[in-house]
Amino acid sequence: MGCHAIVQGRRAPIQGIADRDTAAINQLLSYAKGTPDQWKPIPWVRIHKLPEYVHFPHFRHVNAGVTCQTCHGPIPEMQRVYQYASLNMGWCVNCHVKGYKLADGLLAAGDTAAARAAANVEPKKARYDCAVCHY
Amino acid sequence: MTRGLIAAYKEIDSLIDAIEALKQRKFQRFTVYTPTPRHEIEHALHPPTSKVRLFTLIGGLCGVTFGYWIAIWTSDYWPLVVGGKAIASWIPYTIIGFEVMVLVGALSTVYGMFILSRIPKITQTIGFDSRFTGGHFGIYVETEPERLKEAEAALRETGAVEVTNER
Amino acid sequence: MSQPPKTVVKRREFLKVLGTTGAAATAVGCSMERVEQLIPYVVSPDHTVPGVSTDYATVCRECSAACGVIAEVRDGRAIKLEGNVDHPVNHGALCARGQAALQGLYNPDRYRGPMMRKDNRLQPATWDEVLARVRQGIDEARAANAASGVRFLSHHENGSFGAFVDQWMSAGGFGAHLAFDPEADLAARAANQAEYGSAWPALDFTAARLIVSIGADFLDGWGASVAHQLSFADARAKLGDAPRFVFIGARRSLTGLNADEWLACRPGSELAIANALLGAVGGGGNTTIAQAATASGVPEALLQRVADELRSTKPSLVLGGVSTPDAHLVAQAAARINKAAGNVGVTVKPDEGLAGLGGAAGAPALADLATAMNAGTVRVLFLRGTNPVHDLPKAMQFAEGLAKVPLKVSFSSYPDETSELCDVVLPDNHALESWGDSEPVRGTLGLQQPVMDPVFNTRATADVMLAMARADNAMSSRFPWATYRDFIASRYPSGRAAFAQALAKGLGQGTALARAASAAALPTTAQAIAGDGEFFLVVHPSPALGAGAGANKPWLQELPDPVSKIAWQSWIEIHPSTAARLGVQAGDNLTVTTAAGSLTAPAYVYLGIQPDTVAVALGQGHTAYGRYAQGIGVNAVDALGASFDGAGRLAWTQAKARVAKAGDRTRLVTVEGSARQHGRGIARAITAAQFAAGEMGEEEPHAFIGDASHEFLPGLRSPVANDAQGALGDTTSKSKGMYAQDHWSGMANRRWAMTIDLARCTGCSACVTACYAENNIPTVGARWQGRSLRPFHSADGAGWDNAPGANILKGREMAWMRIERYFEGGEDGSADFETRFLPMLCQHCGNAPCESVCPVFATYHAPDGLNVQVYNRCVGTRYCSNACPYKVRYFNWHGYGEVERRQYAFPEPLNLQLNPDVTVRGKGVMEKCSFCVQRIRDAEHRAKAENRDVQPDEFTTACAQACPSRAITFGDAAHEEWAVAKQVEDRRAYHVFEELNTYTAVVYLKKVNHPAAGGTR
Amino acid sequence: MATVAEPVRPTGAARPNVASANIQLPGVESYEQVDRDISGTLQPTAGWFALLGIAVAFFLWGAGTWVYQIYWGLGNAGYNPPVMWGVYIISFVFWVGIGHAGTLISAILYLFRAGFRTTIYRCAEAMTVFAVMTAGLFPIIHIGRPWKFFWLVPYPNWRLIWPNFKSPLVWDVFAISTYLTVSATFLYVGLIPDLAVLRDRATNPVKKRLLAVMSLGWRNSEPEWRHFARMYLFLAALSTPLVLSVHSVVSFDFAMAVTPGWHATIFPPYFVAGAIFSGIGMVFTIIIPIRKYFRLQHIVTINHLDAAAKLALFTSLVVGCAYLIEFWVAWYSANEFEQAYFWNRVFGQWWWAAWIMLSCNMIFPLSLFSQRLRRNPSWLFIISILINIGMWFERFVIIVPSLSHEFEPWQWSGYIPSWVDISILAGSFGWFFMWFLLFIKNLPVIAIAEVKEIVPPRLRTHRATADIDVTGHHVDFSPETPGEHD
Repeated sequence: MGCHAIVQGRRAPIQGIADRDTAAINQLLSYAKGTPDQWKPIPWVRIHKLPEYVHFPHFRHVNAGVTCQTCHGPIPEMQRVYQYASLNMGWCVNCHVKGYKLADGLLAAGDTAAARAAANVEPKKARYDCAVCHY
Repeated sequence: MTRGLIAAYKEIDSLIDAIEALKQRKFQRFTVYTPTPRHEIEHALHPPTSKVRLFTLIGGLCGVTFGYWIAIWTSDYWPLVVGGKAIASWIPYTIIGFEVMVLVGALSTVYGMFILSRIPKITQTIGFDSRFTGGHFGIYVETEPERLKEAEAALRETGAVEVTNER
Repeated sequence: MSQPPKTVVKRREFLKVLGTTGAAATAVGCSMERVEQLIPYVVSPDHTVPGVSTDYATVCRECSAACGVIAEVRDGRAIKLEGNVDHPVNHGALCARGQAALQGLYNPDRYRGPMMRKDNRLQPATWDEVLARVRQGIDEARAANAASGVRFLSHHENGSFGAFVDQWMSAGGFGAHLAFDPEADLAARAANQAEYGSAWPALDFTAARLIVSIGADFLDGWGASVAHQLSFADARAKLGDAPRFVFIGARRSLTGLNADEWLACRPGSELAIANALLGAVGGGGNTTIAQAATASGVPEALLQRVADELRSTKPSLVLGGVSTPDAHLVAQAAARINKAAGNVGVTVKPDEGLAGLGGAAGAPALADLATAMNAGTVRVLFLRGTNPVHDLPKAMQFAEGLAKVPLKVSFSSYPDETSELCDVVLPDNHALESWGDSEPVRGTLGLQQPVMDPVFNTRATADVMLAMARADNAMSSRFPWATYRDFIASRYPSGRAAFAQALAKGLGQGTALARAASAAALPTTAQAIAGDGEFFLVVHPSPALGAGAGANKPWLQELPDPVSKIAWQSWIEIHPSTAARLGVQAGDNLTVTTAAGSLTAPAYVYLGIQPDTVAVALGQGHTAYGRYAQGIGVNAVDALGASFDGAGRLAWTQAKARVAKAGDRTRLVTVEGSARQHGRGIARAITAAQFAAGEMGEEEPHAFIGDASHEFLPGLRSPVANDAQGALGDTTSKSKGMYAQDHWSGMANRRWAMTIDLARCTGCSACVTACYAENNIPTVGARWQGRSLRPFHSADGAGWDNAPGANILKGREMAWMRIERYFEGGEDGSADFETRFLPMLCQHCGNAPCESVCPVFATYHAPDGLNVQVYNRCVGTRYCSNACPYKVRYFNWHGYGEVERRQYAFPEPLNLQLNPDVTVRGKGVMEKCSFCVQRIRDAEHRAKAENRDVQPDEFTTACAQACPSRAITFGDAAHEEWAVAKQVEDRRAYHVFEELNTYTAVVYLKKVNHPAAGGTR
Repeated sequence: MATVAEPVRPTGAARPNVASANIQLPGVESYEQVDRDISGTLQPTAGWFALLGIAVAFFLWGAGTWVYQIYWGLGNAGYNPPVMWGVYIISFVFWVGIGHAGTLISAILYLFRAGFRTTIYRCAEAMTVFAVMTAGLFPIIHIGRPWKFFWLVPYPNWRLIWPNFKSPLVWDVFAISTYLTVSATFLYVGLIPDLAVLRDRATNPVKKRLLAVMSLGWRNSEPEWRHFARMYLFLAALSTPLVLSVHSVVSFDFAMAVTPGWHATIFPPYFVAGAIFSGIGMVFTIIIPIRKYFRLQHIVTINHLDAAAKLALFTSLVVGCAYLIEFWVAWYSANEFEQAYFWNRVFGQWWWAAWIMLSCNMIFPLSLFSQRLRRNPSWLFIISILINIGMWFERFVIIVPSLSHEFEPWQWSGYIPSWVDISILAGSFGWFFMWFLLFIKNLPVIAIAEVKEIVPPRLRTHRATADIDVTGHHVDFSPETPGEHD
C-alpha cells in the first residue's frame, strides 16, 4: 500500500515515545546503498497473512473508507509490528454484516475531530455471500 | 446399639408371608430385597408408581424444543438457500427435533432413575447382605430397639433361614 | 516460502519465489503460522503493479496460421492466453493448441541452459563454451573449404525469420536453408498457387449454400483452423439458410463429424470422385460418375445426387485436402470445380487469402539433405524448432545421416528426439519470450513481442545468430542490428516510432517479405497406394497434438480426442463390421503391418471409418521430448515409407496394411461412457425444414406423471427458483435475507446464465483447454499419477500403476467442462449417422439437487444465481456429486496441488502458470465449474472502482472467450440488455433433463440438421 | 456342571410362537445356578486369546491402511466416478443395520412381552453398541478430509457458520450419535444389577472394588427394582421409535437424492426391515457359537432360537416383498430412467451382485419355514452367514449400480473395490469382534437378573417345576392381597 516510501535514519525520543530501534532502521537503509542498480530488495517479514483461499481486494476496503488502523492497528505505536486483528472469518463477517462505522475507523486512526463529525454516518455494510471471498 | 434386623429367605412364599406378618404387626420401615423383580412382592407391597415418567416427559419436551430451535435459529442466523428450499424449512427439521427429543428424554429418564433410587451410593451397605444379589430374598427391618424382639419373632416364624442384627 | 532473501534477486528468480506460493495455495489449510518473507521488486518494471494484470499482444506460434494472442501477465509471468480481437485471422478466438502454448513456455523439461556433448552425453555448459564450439565448427568447415556444408534446417515460421536465416546463411557463404513444416498441406498450397495464384485463399463459408470437403479437415488442422471455424460456425448459425455440408473421405474426422452427409469412399479414390464432380459442374474431368462410384465404393445414386446438388446449388464451396500421394491432383480438381462453379471471388477469395503459408520446403528436399548428410558432405547442421527424427519416416534415414555430421547444433528448447542427438544445444526462447513478426493476411503484420523475461537461461536464436554474425568478419558488415528487435523494427515500413506504437495492438501494416512460393507446375501423375494387405492405412494428424509438437503439454495430452474421446494413448480405428469379422473387441491390441514397418495399439471400434480401412493418429510415440510425451502410444510415421505427393508433402495415406490381433489387451483411456443418448433428449436437434416450418423438432421424450412444467424462463429471470413452501417466491416473506430482491446488497437482481448454441458448436474442445488454463485444473493422466496398486512401493515409483491415464481409466479426469459426443443412427454400421457435440458443464440450477444434500453448506446457491462451491469448507462427502443429474462435479482424489505428492500436477515451473485469482484445490475436496466467478468478481471490482454498474456483456467466461465457434454466450439473464437474455428466448432453447425441475442456468439451443432431400438426418 | 436340556418337543396343541414362546428353562434349578453358569463364561481361555489376537491383527491392518489412504488420498480406493460412494458407505449402512436387531430385541420385543428375548438380548444389545461404533467410523473414513469431520457437528464457532440441517448427512449425525448414546446407556443400565451380582461374587478385592463402582452400589432392593423397571420401560418406549427412525434416516441418504434407484418412498420401511433382518442374522452368528462353547444350551434354549428364527423369516419376507415392489414401481412409474436402471440391476452389468442379494435374502431364508431347520443351530448358523453376505450385497446393489447408471449415459461407469477398500472392511470386522470378545470375557453375556425372572423361585411347599407364564409369574400362586386389582 505504498507505506515506507521514505525511511528516516535516526530519530530522537519525542513525547516520551522511546527511541526507535535505529540499528534495525539503519539496516533498512543499508539495502538502498549506492545507485538503484545496486539496491537490494528488502526481505519484508510477513505479519498479516490471509489463507490463500480468501480473496481480499485491498482497494475495495480502502475505497470504502476503511482506515488502515481499523485492521492493522496502531502501527506507529508498535515497537515491533504484530498482527493486530484476528483476521479470522468471524471477524471479517461481523464487519461485513453489521457494517463499518466510519467514526470508529477514524478514531482508530487517531482523528478524533473527524470521528466526531462522522458520528452519525450510516454504517457501511458489505456482502456476506460466501463466494464474495471464497472462489 | 441395634438399628435393625436383616432376614434372609430361601423361598419366595416365605418372604411374602414375612411381608404380610410385618404389615399386620404395623412395622412401617422395612426394605425388601429380591434377586429379581417378582410380581408376588409387588402384590404384597402394592407400592406407588415410580415418578421416573415425569423426568422422561420433561426431558423429551426440552429435547424437541431445542432440536427445532437450533435448526431454525442457525438457518436464519446466516440465511443460505440450498436447492431452492425455504431457508428455515421446518419439515426436515422435524427429524432433528425428534432425535434430540429421544436423546434428552432417554438420558433424563436414566437420571431420574438414579435420583429416585438414590444411586450411585457405592460405600453404604447398611441393611444389606451380599446373598441378596445371589439366590436369597431378604428383608431389612428398621425399628425402635424395644420392638426388635417382636420383629425377630415375626421373621423367624415365617421361615427366615437367618436373622442377624445390623449395627 | 522460507527461502532466504537473495543478495541480488533477479526478476526471474523472484518469479520462481512467487510461483512456489502459487503452488502452495491449496484449499487444504491456512498457513498463518509460517514465517514468510516477501521479496519485492527493487525497481518495479514498467507497467507492473503487483497483483494487477498487464496484457501484451503477440503472436501464437503453435501452428503456421500465426493467430494473434493477448497474453495476460501477472507479476511478470504469463498466466493466460486469449485471442486478439483485432486480429484478422482469429478475431479473438483461440484453439486448444494456442491455449497450451503456456505449457510449452513453462514446460518442466525445457533445457534450463545451453548444453554440450561431453563424454557422449549432453551436459550443461556456458554460453561462451557452446558459442566457441559452434564458431570452431564453422571455422573448421571454412578451413576445409566446405562452407556450403554448413546447413540450416528450421521449422517453417510465418514471418521474417526465414528471410533472416537465408540472409545469414548467404552472408556466411553457407549452404541452403530449409524451412520445414510436417503439418503443412503443401499439395493444397501448391494447387491453390497454381489455380488461384494464392497459396491459401480466404474461405467464406457464410456465402456458400453447399460445402463439399474432399478429405479437407478444415476444422482440425487443415490450414488456419480457427479462421475456418469462425466462418463455418457463422454459416451454420444461419440455421434454415445454412449451407449443407457433404464430407467425402475414408474416415470421418472432426470435420467429417460436423458434416450433414458423409460419402465413405476408399482411400485413393478421392481423385476419381473429384474429377467426376468436376465433370458434373462442366469443368472437364475425365471420369464419369459410374467410374467414380466403382472406384470409390460409394453408391452411384448417392454420388449422382451429390453431383446434381453441386451443379444446381450456387454458390458452393469445394475443398480438396487429402493426404494420399495424389493429393495435389485432388486439390487441383477441387480448385477447378470452384472455378467452374463460379465460386472464386464468392466463397473462395484469393486476394484476401492468408499469407505467409508459402515457402515451406517439401520432404524431398529433406530427403536430399539426409542423403547429403549420409554422404558426409554436411559439416555443420543447425536445427531450430523442428524434430525430423520423429516426424520423418525411418526410410529417409535422417537419424543415420545426423550421426555422420561432425557438428550438430540444435536451437531446440526441448529435449526432443533430434536435439538429443545433437552435439550442442543453444536453447531458444519460447515464442512468448522473443521478438518476431508474421504476415497473417497479405498487407497486415502480426507483431510478436516478449511478454516476460525468459524463464530459463535461454537466448533467442535470432539474437544468437546476430551475435555470431557480429563476431564474424565475413558477416558483421551485413548485420548492423544489435538485436532481432532492431532487425524487425528496421524493416517496419512506417519506421521505428510507428513500430513501437503498433506493438500495443500487436498488429501493423506492411509485409514480412515471406518468400514467394515457387509456383512450379504440378506433376500430373502420382504414385498409387502401394503395398499388400487387405486394409488401407490412414494416418492423420491429431487435432490436439498435431504431428507431435503438442505431445509434451499435459493439457493437450489430457484433452480427449474430439473424435475418439481417447487421451494419453494411441489407438487404431476400425469399423464395427470389420471388428466383428476379425473378432476384435475395443481395447484388443492390433498390429498393423506395412512394407515400411508395423504398429501395435489398442483397437477403437469407430463407426466413422471405411470397413476396409484402419486409421492411426500422429503425435504420440515419442522416445524423448520430456516426461509427458515419452513412452506414450506409437509413432504412426513408423509405418510409413518415403512416399510423397506431387507437392512434396509426406503422403500419410500411402500404403496398404495387414491387420492382426496382437493377442493382449490395453484398456482404452476414454472418457466416453455410452456414445448413445438412449432417447434421453440430452443433445437435441431440429431439421432445417422443421425449423422453417416453425416446428419444435425433437422434444423431451419422457413426460411421466409428476413431470415439471417445461416453462423454465422464470428460473432464469430470478436467481433462485421458487421453493416448495413458496417462501422464496413470497415477496412478503421476511426470512430471505440477501435473496430478497430489495436487499441492500442488490445481489439478487442478477442471474448469471449461459447459452450454448449446438448449431454452432463443432466439438473442437478449445473451451475445455481454456477452462484448464483459467481455473488451475490439474491434469491427472500422466504415467506417475496413476493410483498405487500395491500397499508398498519404492520412491522411484516401482509398484505404481504406470500406465498412462491410469486415473482417467478410473474416471478421475477433472475437466470442469467436457464435450459429450453422441451418435444418432448408424446402429447397423452404415455411414448414415449423425454426431451431436454437447458441451456439458455445471448447469447452475435454480433448484440444485446438489446443494441441499451438502452437510456443511460447502455448496449453496448464491443470490446472483451461481451454484457456489466453497473449497475450503468442503469436507468431501461427495454426496453432491451423487445428487447431480448432470455429473459435472469433480473430486480431488489425490493431492494434485501438493508438491510432495507424486500426483502433483504442476511441477516447477508449470506452477508459474497458475491463475492467482483461483484457488488451487487440495486433496479431498469437490470442485466444479464456477461460471468463472473470479471474472465476475473482477468485473464487479472494476465497475465499483469506476463507480458504475457492470455493463452488459462487459466480460465473459474463459470458455466463451476462447470458443472459435462463438457457440457460448454468458451473461446476466435477468437483464434484457445482456445478449444471453435474448438468446434464451430462442425457439430452439431447451434445458437438459428439464423434467427434473432443476431450472438450470445453462440453456442449449438445438442443433440444426440439413438432411439430403428426403433424408431424416 | 448343569446338564444340557433336551429341546422341548412341542405338542401339536402348544406350538411355540413369537409372542409367547415356550421359554421355560428346565435345565436350571436355582438362582445360584444361574449366577454360576452365566458368570462361568468369564474365565479367559487360550482360544479366546487366540481369537482376540486375530481380531486385533485385522483391526491394526485396517487402521494402517486408513493412514495410507489419508496420506495418498482417496484415489487409492476403488471409486470410479460417478460412483462416488463405495465400500465405505456400503459398510456404514451394513453395520448400522446390524445394530438394529439389538434394540429391536431389547426394546421392541420387551414392549411386546416376547419372553424369548430374555436370554439373548444382552448379546444383541452389546452387538448393537459395537456395530454402531463400527458404523460411525465409516463416514469419517469415507470423506475426503476426515480431519474436518467435526464441521458436521453444530457447535458455536468463529466462522459463524453452522451445519446445513436440511442435509440427510446431518440427520445421520444426529440419528447415529443419539442411537449410540441411547443404546450404550440401555446396555449399561441393564448391566447394573448383574454387575452387583458379580461384585458380590468377586473374590479379588481390586475387581470387587471396580465392580462396586460400576454397579453404583446397586442392592436389589424393591424400590430400586421399581424405578428400574419403570426406567427400563420408558427407555424401551423411546428406543422403539428411535430404532425405526435411525434406519429411516439412513435410507433418506438415498431417498432424498434424485438418483434413479434411490429416489423412492419405499426406502424407510424397506431399510428398517432389512436392518432388523441383517441384525438377527448377526445375532445368530454370535449367539450360536457362544451357547455352544460356553455350554449354555440349557439357558439359551432351542425354543428361543426357534422363535428368533421365525422373526428372521418374517423380516426376510418383508425385505423380499420390498425388492419385488421396487421392480413393480419402476415399471408402473413409466419413468424410463428408473426402468433402465432396474433392468441394468438384474440383467445388466450388475446381475451377479443382484442375484447374490436376492438368493441370500429372499430365497435361502425360505428354508426357515421348516421347523426342523429352525431348530437346527448349525443350519441357523449357515443361514445367518448367508444373511450377512446377502445384506452387505443389498447395500452394494442399492449404491453402486444406481450411481454407475444414472441420467447421463456419457458418464456411465463401473466399479471395482481396491485392496484398500477390502482391507478397511476387514479391519472393521476386526474392530467389531475385538470389542465383542473383550465384552464376553468381562461382562455377563446373558442378563443374570432377567434370566432369574423366568426361573421359578423356590417355594416352601416344594413345587420347583410349577408352571409359570411368559413373565415368569406362578400361574397357580397368587396370594390374596389388597391392591391386586388396581
